Amino acid sequence: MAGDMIGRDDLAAALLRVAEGTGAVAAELNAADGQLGDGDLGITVSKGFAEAAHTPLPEDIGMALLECAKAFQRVSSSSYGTLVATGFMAAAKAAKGQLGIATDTLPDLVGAARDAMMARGKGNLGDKTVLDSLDAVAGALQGKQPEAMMASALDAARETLAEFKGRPCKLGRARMFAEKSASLDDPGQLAFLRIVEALASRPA
Amino acid sequence: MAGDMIGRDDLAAALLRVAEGTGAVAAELNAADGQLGDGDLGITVSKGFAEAAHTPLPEDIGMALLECAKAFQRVSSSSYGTLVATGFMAAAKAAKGQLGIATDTLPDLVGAARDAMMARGKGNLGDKTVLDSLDAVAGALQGKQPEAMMASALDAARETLAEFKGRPCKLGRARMFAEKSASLDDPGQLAFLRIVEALASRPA
Amino acid sequence: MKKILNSPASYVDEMLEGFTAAHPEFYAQPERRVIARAGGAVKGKVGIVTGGGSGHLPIFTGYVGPGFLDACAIGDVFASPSAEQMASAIRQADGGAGVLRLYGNYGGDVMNFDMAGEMVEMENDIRTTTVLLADDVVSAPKEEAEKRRGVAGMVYAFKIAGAAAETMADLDEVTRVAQKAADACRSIGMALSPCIVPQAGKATFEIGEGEMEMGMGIHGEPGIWRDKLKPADAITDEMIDRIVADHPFGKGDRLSVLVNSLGATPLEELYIMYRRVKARFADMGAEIVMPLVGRYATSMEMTGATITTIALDGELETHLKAPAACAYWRVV
Amino acid sequence: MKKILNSPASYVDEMLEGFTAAHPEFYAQPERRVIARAGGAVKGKVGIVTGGGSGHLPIFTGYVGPGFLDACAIGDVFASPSAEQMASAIRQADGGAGVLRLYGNYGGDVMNFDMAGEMVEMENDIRTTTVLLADDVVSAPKEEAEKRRGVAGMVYAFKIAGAAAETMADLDEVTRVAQKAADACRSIGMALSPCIVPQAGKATFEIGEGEMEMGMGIHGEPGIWRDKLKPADAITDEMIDRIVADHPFGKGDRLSVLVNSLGATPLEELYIMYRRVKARFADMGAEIVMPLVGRYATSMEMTGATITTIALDGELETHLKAPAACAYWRVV
Ligand SMILES: Nc1ncnc2c1ncn2[C@@H]1O[C@H](COP(=O)(O)OP(=O)(O)O)[C@@H](O)[C@H]1O
Ligand SMILES: Nc1ncnc2c1ncn2[C@@H]1O[C@H](COP(=O)(O)OP(=O)(O)O)[C@@H](O)[C@H]1O
Ligand SMILES: [Mg+2]
Ligand SMILES: [Mg+2]
Ligand SMILES: [Mg+2]
Ligand SMILES: [Mg+2]
Repeated sequence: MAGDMIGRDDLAAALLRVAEGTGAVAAELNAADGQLGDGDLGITVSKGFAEAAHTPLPEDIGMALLECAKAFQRVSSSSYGTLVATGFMAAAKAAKGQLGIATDTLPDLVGAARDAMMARGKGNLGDKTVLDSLDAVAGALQGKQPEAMMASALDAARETLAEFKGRPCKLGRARMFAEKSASLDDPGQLAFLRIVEALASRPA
Repeated sequence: MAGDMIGRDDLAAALLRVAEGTGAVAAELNAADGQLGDGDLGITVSKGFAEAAHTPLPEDIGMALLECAKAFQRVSSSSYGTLVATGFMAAAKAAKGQLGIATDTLPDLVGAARDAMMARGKGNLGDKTVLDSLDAVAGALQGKQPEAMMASALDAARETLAEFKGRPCKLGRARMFAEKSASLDDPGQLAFLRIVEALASRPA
Repeated sequence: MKKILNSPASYVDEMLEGFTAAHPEFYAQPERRVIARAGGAVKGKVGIVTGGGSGHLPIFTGYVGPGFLDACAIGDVFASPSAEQMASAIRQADGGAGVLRLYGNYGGDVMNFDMAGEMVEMENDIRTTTVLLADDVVSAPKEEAEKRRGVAGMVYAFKIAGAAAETMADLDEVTRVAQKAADACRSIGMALSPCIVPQAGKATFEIGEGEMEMGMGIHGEPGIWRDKLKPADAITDEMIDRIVADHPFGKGDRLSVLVNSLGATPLEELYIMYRRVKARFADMGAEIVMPLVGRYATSMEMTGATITTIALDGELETHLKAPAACAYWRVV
Repeated sequence: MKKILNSPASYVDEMLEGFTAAHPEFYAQPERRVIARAGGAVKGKVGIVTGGGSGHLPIFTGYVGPGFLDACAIGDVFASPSAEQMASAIRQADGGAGVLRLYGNYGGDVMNFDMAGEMVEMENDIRTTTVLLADDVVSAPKEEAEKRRGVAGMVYAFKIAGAAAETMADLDEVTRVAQKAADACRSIGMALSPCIVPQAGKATFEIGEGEMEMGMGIHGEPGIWRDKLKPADAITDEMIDRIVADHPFGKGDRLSVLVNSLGATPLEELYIMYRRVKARFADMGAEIVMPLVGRYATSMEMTGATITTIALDGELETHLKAPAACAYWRVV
């Protein structure tokens, strides 16, 4: 992050970090998903970010985010992949025509992604999905200084997991296993935390 | 056996003895058949004789034997049942119109059954089947006094089993298991021995 | 892994290659993982597409054909196709009169098909509509019926919607008939043993020797009870009881019934079940029309069966009986 | 026992009850364990009967229908019907032009069918002939080909003999065509897991996890080797190699191929095999006509597959393609 603007190269560097980080935890995420679903979440996330990281990005940050969306759509057809693609696309629309994202617009971008993903997946906040993580992060970023954002996002992603401990999943495959799902982390929320951790792994 | 004539009532009594005797060894015969085939031989033999034993027999000994053939055909469709029915039918044809079987015609009757069963099943002597037992018994009865016949038949049935120890089955399902079948008794020969033993179990 | 395959990664693509090679009179694969009618889209006819994970043959690809569907996108085993593949299937099905998306209610499929619809509307100006199958009565209570998953009811919906499209009705009309067919279906499943997803390499679930699970889904989604295996009539009775509790049948009603194997359960046992099904509906005074007994929607080698009913009125019955042909079902 | 049934003793009779109830347009059960065409024998047409043990649906009963068989006697699972039942099937099939007995070469069936033939000749004055299927190439060497057991080749023989009879040819002519079809068939099987005969209540054989057996028969008769499971292409190659070693195919030859599941093996995997089958015959320069891929001759829930080839000349191909209909196979 060059000061309070996130440019194409920042995005590319971030994608590389996340691709690396999620690659390292793919097995963990597959296992978490396997408890309640089909066990493909680690593959979905790591393949999606790897594809995005290897895609040449245009300078227009909106178009760059659109390429990320397309990359996810290409390699993944699992729910999480489609949702991430949807989120990238919403951010892309909002940022189109600019060379960088002003950090103070980040809360709105995350919020836009959250809203688009809710519309796409017909999910609600409180269903114990990745939507809750996004919502928490969007809220946590609000009014924060650029240098405090990463830490706030991390806290918010962690707290979301803690907050939903003991509550059943109400959406996706995991919905079928209400009892079992209550005792487990939602794999999508866990994946989101790992993504944020990877983002934070090297100060940008 | 009333002297040297076997009448309808002798046949009925003999059927009862064999039904009882084979009923008692049905499990043994199923197990023997199960080693090489479908494990139904005990059922086949015991059901067949039980049905014959419960069928009212006409006085004409030929027609009585025909009823035995029909009884087997009704309740059993396994190879052994069909063969026994075929044997009974051959004997029936030879004895038709008489009130009893002269014991000195017994070797020929057994031989006639053997020949009909060979024609029906397209088997040869030496294939390690019930045909070999019948052939040995037919030979052993030749020229014997009525009172010596039962013992000779028993010996012949026993010796057949001994003679084929180590030789492979060449017919029926067991043919598929040449190696394994060599180390085992042919279930049909064993069943034949059990039938003769049941016949001999009480002096007629 | 008791499966005949070369490699888990090539399972679906080699399957599709053999599939089109065996039935070139019905199927073509114009793009990877997209199956279309051998003759292509029918000009002026509403197109019908479906899609979903592999591993359910004849569902999904098998029901492409005259009187049935026009194209289909297919994913990895038990996994959604991508939105791109779905968009491509929609383009293949388009004969200029718009395209109906007719498929089962699974989250991933819905998201991808919605996205695909947005794509073709933007890029190709194709009008699309959606009808979702949500026929599994045990997957959600009646009050939340729209959350139910879609199972073998699809077979009826494909047939009936396909017949409606064949009359050259317009998109709204075909969509109406398809929705009516979907709404008339009720299904329930039970499973005895799992199947193996090639890429996972292990069973989708575990179930004890001598046990069964009532209400299990086609991907091994948990059912409503698991206990020791019951007699065929008791199993069939419970399945029918649960269906008719949701959609009663009475004197003079007409319906069709599909008794479907999940794969390994043999025809012999489906007929033992159908015998009871027929007696039960006869007791209610309802008449079964064109019963289907066989493997119409499977989960590879899973052991178990599903029962689907579809309540018929004159319109649905006419479409059900209309001529149609695919490699697995021919109505003449 | 992972089977859906009420009691082992009623398995076959309840199955037949459901079978005729589901397909009354094709099948009737005029006597216990005897299935005949719904419309009865066709006057003046040569009748064709088959028979054998239950547990192989659609074989045997399923292939009764116009263009196929006229009647069928069916025994307990994997057990021969009785001679009386066979005689009754012959009488059902008799339209006054004599009856062909067309069935698989199994000792018990042969003895009973011979006896049945004698019975109807004596009692009903029906002329009968016999053609035996003996298509399993690994069950005996070429020199003793007449000892081979009959497996899925029956499907082709039923279709072709049925078409010949439909032309109103006389008994000798229908018998000639049937024999020619039988002689043109070669089959081989492989198995991965057993099935359970209801009355036995246990698996027909044991086979280790990760193992396969090449050449196994449809009742679990031992094959030629047992080893760890090979890739689909290697399995298919060996099966084809063994078939063509017995009956070579070369440039310009025409044949049909049936890739058949023993029950549990899913269509997906049959298509993976067919893909290879097609490539292999293309390499030989031979052309596959009307390939069949599916469950045409099963052993209930056995896992495994068989491949059958039938070498075609103009006459056989014409009969193969002639219209015919039963609940499992319709040629239009
Ligand atoms: N409709 C939805 N809306 C929001 N989040 C969802 C939805 N469906 C799934 N998720 C999230 O995605 C995660 C599972 O993703 P993934 O493994 O890709 O799903 P699947 O393999 O079932 O398609 C869940 O843990 C949940 O957080
Ligand atoms: N073709 C045949 N000729 C003579 N004996 C035979 C023949 N086939 C079988 N057998 C005899 O019958 C016995 C098996 O009988 P059975 O169990 O009824 O056969 P399956 O169940 O295979 O029809 C064999 O052990 C053999 O002695
Ligand atoms: Mg998943
Ligand atoms: Mg998935
Ligand atoms: Mg036996
Ligand atoms: Mg038997």
